[in-house]
Amino acid sequence: MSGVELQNVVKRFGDVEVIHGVDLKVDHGEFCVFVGPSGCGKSTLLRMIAGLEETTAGAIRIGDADVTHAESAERGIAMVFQTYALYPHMTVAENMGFGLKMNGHPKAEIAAKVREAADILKLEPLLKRKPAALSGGQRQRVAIGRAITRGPQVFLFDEPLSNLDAELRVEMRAEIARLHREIGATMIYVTHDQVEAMTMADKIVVLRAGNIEQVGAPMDLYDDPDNRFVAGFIGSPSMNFLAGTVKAGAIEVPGLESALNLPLALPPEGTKVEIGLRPNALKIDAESGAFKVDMAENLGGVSYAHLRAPSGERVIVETDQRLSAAGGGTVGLRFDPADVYVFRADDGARVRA
Amino acid sequence: MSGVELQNVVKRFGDVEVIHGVDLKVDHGEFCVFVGPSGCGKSTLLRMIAGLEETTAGAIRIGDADVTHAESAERGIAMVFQTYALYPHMTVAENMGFGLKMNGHPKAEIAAKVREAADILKLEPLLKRKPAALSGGQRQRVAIGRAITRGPQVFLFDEPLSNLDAELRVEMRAEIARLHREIGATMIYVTHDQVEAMTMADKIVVLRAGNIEQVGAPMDLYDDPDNRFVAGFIGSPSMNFLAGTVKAGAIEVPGLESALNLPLALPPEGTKVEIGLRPNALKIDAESGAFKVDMAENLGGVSYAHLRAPSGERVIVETDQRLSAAGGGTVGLRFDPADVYVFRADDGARVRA
Amino acid sequence: MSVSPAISQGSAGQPAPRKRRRLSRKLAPWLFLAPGMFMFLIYVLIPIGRSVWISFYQWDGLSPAHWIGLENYAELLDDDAFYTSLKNNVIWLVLYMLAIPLGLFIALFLNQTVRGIRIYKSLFFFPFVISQVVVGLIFSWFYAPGFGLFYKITEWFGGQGVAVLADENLVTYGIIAAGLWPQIAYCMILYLTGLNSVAPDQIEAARLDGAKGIKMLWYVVLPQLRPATFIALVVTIIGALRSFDLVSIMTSGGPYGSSRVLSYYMYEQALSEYGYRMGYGAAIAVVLFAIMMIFISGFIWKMWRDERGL
Amino acid sequence: QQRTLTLNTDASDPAPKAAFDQLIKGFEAENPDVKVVVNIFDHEGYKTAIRNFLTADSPDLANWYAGNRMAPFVKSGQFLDVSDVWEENGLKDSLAPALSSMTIDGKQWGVPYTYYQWGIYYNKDVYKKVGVEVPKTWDEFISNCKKFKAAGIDCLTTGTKALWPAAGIFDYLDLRTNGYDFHMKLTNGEIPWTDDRVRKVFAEWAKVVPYTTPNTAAIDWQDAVSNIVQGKAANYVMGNFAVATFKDGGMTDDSLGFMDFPEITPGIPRAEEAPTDTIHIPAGAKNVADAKKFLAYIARADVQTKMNQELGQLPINVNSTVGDDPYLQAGFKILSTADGGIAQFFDRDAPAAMAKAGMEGFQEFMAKPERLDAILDRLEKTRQRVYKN
Amino acid sequence: MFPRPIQTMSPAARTAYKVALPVMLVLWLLPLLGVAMTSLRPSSDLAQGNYFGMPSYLAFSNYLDVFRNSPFASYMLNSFRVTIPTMIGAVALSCLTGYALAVYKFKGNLLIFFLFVAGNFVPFQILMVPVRDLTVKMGLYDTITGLALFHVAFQTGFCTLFMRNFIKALPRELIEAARVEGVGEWQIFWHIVMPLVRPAIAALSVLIFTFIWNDYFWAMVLTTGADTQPITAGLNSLNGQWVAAWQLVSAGSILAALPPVAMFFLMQKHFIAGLTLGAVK
Ligand SMILES: Nc1ncnc2c1ncn2[C@@H]1O[C@H](COP(=O)(O)OP(=O)(O)OP(=O)(O)O)[C@@H](O)[C@H]1O
Ligand SMILES: Nc1ncnc2c1ncn2[C@@H]1O[C@H](COP(=O)(O)OP(=O)(O)OP(=O)(O)O)[C@@H](O)[C@H]1O
Ligand SMILES: [Mg+2]
Ligand SMILES: [Mg+2]
Repeated sequence: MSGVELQNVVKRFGDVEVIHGVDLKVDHGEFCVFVGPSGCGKSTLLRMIAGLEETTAGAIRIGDADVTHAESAERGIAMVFQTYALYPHMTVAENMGFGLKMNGHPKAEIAAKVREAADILKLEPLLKRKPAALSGGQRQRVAIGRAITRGPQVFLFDEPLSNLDAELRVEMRAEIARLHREIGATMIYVTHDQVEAMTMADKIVVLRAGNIEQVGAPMDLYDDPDNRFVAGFIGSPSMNFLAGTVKAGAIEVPGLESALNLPLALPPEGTKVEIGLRPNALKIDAESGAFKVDMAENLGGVSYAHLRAPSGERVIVETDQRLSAAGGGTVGLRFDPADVYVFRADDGARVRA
Repeated sequence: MSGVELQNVVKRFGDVEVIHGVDLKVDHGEFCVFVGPSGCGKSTLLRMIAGLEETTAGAIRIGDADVTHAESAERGIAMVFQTYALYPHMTVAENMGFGLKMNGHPKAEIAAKVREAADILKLEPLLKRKPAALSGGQRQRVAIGRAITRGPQVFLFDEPLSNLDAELRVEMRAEIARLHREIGATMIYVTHDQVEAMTMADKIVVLRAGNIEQVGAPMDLYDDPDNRFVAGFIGSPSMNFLAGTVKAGAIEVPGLESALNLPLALPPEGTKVEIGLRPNALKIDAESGAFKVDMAENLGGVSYAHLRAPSGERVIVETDQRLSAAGGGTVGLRFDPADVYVFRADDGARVRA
Repeated sequence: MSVSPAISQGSAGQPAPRKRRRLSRKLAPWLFLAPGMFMFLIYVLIPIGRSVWISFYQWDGLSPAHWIGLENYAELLDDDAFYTSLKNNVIWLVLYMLAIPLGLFIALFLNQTVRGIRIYKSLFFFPFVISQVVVGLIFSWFYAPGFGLFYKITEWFGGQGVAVLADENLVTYGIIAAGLWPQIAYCMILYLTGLNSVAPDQIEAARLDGAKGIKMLWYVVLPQLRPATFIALVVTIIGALRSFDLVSIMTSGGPYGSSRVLSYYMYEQALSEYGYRMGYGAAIAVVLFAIMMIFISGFIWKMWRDERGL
Repeated sequence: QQRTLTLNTDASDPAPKAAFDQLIKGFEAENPDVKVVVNIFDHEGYKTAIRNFLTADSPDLANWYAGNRMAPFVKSGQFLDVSDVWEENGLKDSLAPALSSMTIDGKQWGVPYTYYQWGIYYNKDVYKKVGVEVPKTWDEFISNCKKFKAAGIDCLTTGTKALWPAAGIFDYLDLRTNGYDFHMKLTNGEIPWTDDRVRKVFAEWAKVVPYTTPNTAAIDWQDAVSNIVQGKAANYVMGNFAVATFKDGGMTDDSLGFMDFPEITPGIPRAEEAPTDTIHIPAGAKNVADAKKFLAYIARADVQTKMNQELGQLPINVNSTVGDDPYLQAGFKILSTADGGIAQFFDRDAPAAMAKAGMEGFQEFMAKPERLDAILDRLEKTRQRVYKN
Repeated sequence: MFPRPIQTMSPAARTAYKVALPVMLVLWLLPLLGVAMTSLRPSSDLAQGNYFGMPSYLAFSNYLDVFRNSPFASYMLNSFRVTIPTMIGAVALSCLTGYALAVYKFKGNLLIFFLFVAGNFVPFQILMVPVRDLTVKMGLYDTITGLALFHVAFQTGFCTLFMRNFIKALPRELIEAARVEGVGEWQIFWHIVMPLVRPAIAALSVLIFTFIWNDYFWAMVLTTGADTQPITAGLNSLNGQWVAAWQLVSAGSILAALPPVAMFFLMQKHFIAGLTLGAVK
């Protein structure tokens, strides 16, 4: 009913094309997260949906309407900015009611809607304050409140939590998730943060240089990435990659004792590949091996061993044992072959069964 | 030989006392990290050691000398700032040699020292550049280089890595650790970052509102915190706390099936206490229990269940199973009684055996 | 890699042979301040006090001064010319404020990114750089009875040309118009830079909220331009109260004293050809100073608040 | 041995400068042991500068103006009494026309060396075109005005932006209406401005206001000159110095006429207006002896003759001769036959504050004659304040 | 960006804007254009009442005449002789005071700062009589030095406000880092702060240049003759001499306006930075 659909959407700034024809369907009520490295076009895409950037080509539909060239105010959307973008000279209540006031709603109605939104976000005690007198978390909450008041079909968030400190971020994350559950509107959310993406999304869209790399549920992306980029991008600490070569139907990786014999549709003999192993899929074999221990970090509950492969590649192993911090010596690695991902070295495509 | 000793050090800004008589001994060659919540006085304490803030009362000794009222320049220290504080109009080499030059050292000597420091930090290729032409990590490295050139007895760092992005932070962390190992000078390091504190420190000093809460090696603080504050501050995610009461030589906690019978010197009957349990010490007992599941976060390798105790307290459980994100239903908790920490509810002091 | 003992052991504890005695951090600020403070004291602060002092004397600059207490002020109260000047100062103060909205208007007009806009902005700013003497001459020419452009235009419209500078009812407005010209340019540049730093995210948020045009200006942009407006207000008030140059150049206070302002009247009384009533002039200056003090105090108060806020 | 004599002067314009050069050369030739050092000041700036150098760094001689203009300096003791110079050289006779304006408290305070006449300069061609005669009386003048008006010509023009040109008109109207003594008393503050005789003066003035160029308050006197030059106006009450400006504008002796201000009240001894320039010895002079010698020198008939030829003005010394310039000749004639007396000028006869207020009043009257009562009340108030002490 | 970029509007609006720009500009600068035109008009045109029509020819000689028959060159030279030393002096002094007020914490810091600020807003008139007196007593009346000294002192107030705020905006750590390194206070000022405030110095110099160049009041109060008066006061007295010679007045006005205008165009960036930073005259 009020999903968002992008059809071959293109954005050019002058001569530079930064979005290269994106197709995407976000269903009504879905929580969709855009992730990707800096500069990949997340914000641009979001701002095109918001109508803050002209769409160069393609079409954008919200609900049943083609809004490609509609004014922002007429798209039935609300946006929450990274910088909050609160009007510093208005009180919280005025901030939240501003959109309605501009659209000529009667005072009583505005007051009622503001009260309602304040109620949802527990902002009542702050309604009379100016933004300057609020903490970062409170400001972000007001920014969300402002979005709610307008009762949009679609909420857009551009890295809304990245200006908050770690603790607050966790709290606000939960708040937004709750909000989504309560009002059930479609939400599109841009973030840099692994954890936000993994925990909040119904659907993650991984962008890279203006193209979509993969779309899917968080655990699908984690468990079954389409390519090396997605595999490396999702999961923290990142997946470890080791270069190898297809030889005699198996994969030979320098440093590993034996060639890997995996039930996959391997590319032809001699093809360069990379194998991927998540840090928590690895175990240290203290007896012997080719991996130099650079150092170890004990964080209390978990420890990370920083190893270096004979080829110079770094490998991180997660363990719940305490390690000696200084490092030194060499070790081997153990893992379940089922945890190994294989990618072609040339285009990074996943080698599947 | 060149340790740092604070004796009942007090700092007042006007009428406001922000450091309330701190005693601390940092041994020669030790790596000491100050942590604590924002505004607790970490920077102030460091700046007092540096001589950038007057010491209101008490004494500061560096090596054998009382430097309480000495000029910064005469304390044999070097300081690395969060903002790098490089002189933007000088080249890297000039930045590094400036202090020596101003103190009238001969040119040849300066050049030699700069080269030496550049060598340690691999800065040779950058010596001719201006700071504006450097990346964040390089700038921080130059700032450290500038400190090294003067060959101080004590290095002071004030959140040196907090302006770097996550990846660089990891790299520079390793760099500073290596530096410490190589030149073996005393280092005092202020940070917000759990991981930095845990991985770099020989000794962590936990500050709170101008007082020292606890001093010790990282794992000692993690395993054996003196009070509720330190327990909650060290470790991520934070320790869970549940309110309880001493009853009949055991601790009764609402929501736990049975009272906890721990081999501790429990306070008198009826005393309010809090028990602490780290998220990774908890297991979910799906059969039955009093804890409502608010939601769950799956990060791929690890998952967190957010529970709510009958008393309304939040509890986080770390697990490597995938959970259903939506939450709902109630569960019980299982844990090894040896993993339970007990604190007095009134002053937060640890109840030990 | 190992590090030479030279570095690890260090010598910073006893840094290089000190050649000069280090300037102490306590004394340093006073040494840095000394020359500037001295000049400022001699030429600004002490003279202010002396002026107040002189205002209690009758003094022609030649004969010995002669104490008359508050008589100068008493005379002021009964001096038509003083009231004319005061009234004109108020008119200046009020009408000069027009520079602010007009400056804003031009700034909004010019705040675009089309080709050559930088040149346009500079040219619009031109009048501010020009000396008030030149501005005064230009406008005298503009108003000149008989052939002035303005005179011609009014003649063309109304049959009878208007000699602005000869008409006691128009002359002050005529001078203010001349003064507004550079002042508008000044306010314009302040607003142009102000507009540059208007937070784009707030504009975008407001756009999403459906604010457009005048509403956007009133509710979102103007509040953000408050610092620029404040500065514009300060410089405009000061400009209005200091309005000496134009009066002196364009009319010398005439016709028959109807375009005098306090600052000019003071000069006239104290130093002009028919003046040399130093005490009386000083008394006028003190009144002007008192009026200005209201605004200065306001400004300082705001600065003080900002400094505390830091 | 060589003595020096310092002279501060405002002779910055070319003609006065040349005059002073020649004067000093002459003096040095006669007194080879004296070296005259001249400091030349800007004409306008001099009015301010004199106050400074008199108190701070006094020269031996300084030039200034006669009448009330020198009163502040005399009263504050800045000028030396030079009555002895007058006595010894018989100047009371030879400089008789300026005696009264050089005398304060019965003593003489300096020596005059030049003056120039005021009067009415007119455009002969315009008179010819309209077909009127040069008037002898004020009534004739006014009736001429009507004819000028009919021809679209301003009868009287002036430019009062600098205020003083209006005072010239007032002075003459008063001198012709009430006579010299009355005028002097008025400028001395002895007669209230609300006096009926003063009102009479303004009544005469009111007659010519409708025929006067409008907006004079915004016009410089030089701009008004071009009205005469271009034939837009007929008459101009001015000082002789304006002749150069008229001629710059293209007028010649054939087109530029000069007449004495017409008679108003018959039978009153005729008085004229002739501002006088003077030289004084400051109280702080170091070489008073030579300074007095210099005064005696400049008072001499031959010296004044030569000097005024350079200046293009009239010598004071009755034994001097005047150049053959027709306007100077005319001026010399009317001044030497002025039996009523010679006034300096309103702003030299009246004290500064009164002069300023008066001239503003005149300017206002020309624009708004109906405000006469208010103007006179104001002037009276000023008079009471200014002459109080 | 507000108002909405014209590029996003209809082609008609865009064209209208492109036309409106030059029209507005001409209207805005009409008095100036008139004067510029007059300055090139031969005097014969003016004599014949041709004030606004096409000049019969472009009389560049007016500009020569300005120099030829008046001490115009001397006035211009005086302006430079006052302006440049004042610029240097005021900026130098305010670097020192601004540094002291920005960097050191000491009792009375704010008070002194506010004194400078307040002094800067004071109406000149209240200083006039005593300053004139003082200058006379020092024997500097009617000298370039006397005028320049006063300007230096008075502008120090404004410059201090400006410099102090600029230096205050420098990262404190730079100074602290130097202190830790054992760099002396003067050395910090000279080697660290001065190089970093160069943009401010440039901006300030341009501002002071225009302020002083355009000063009229003090030139009137403290100088009298063509030997010492700057162009503003000179122009006024020439205006007295040149009445009815509007072509000369115009040419003189244009010439007098030229140096600050040239300064403005050359140093535009600094100028605007200066105005917004210092913001006050
Ligand atoms: N107004 C603009 N003009 C020109 N190029 C732009 C503009 N805005 C963005 N770009 C370019 O478009 C690309 C995508 O930018 P965008 O801001 O969408 O990235 P992002 O994914 O949001 O990055 P980040 O995570 O850093 O916010 C970048 O290369 C950027 O340089
Ligand atoms: N110059 C000062 N004047 C007054 N109070 C100050 C000053 N500097 C610091 N404080 C106060 O002293 C306390 C300690 O500040 P400090 O900067 O040492 O905290 P911190 O632990 O470094 O915090 P953060 O982690 O945010 O850097 C704070 O309450 C702060 O407000
Ligand atoms: Mg972005
Ligand atoms: Mg800190």
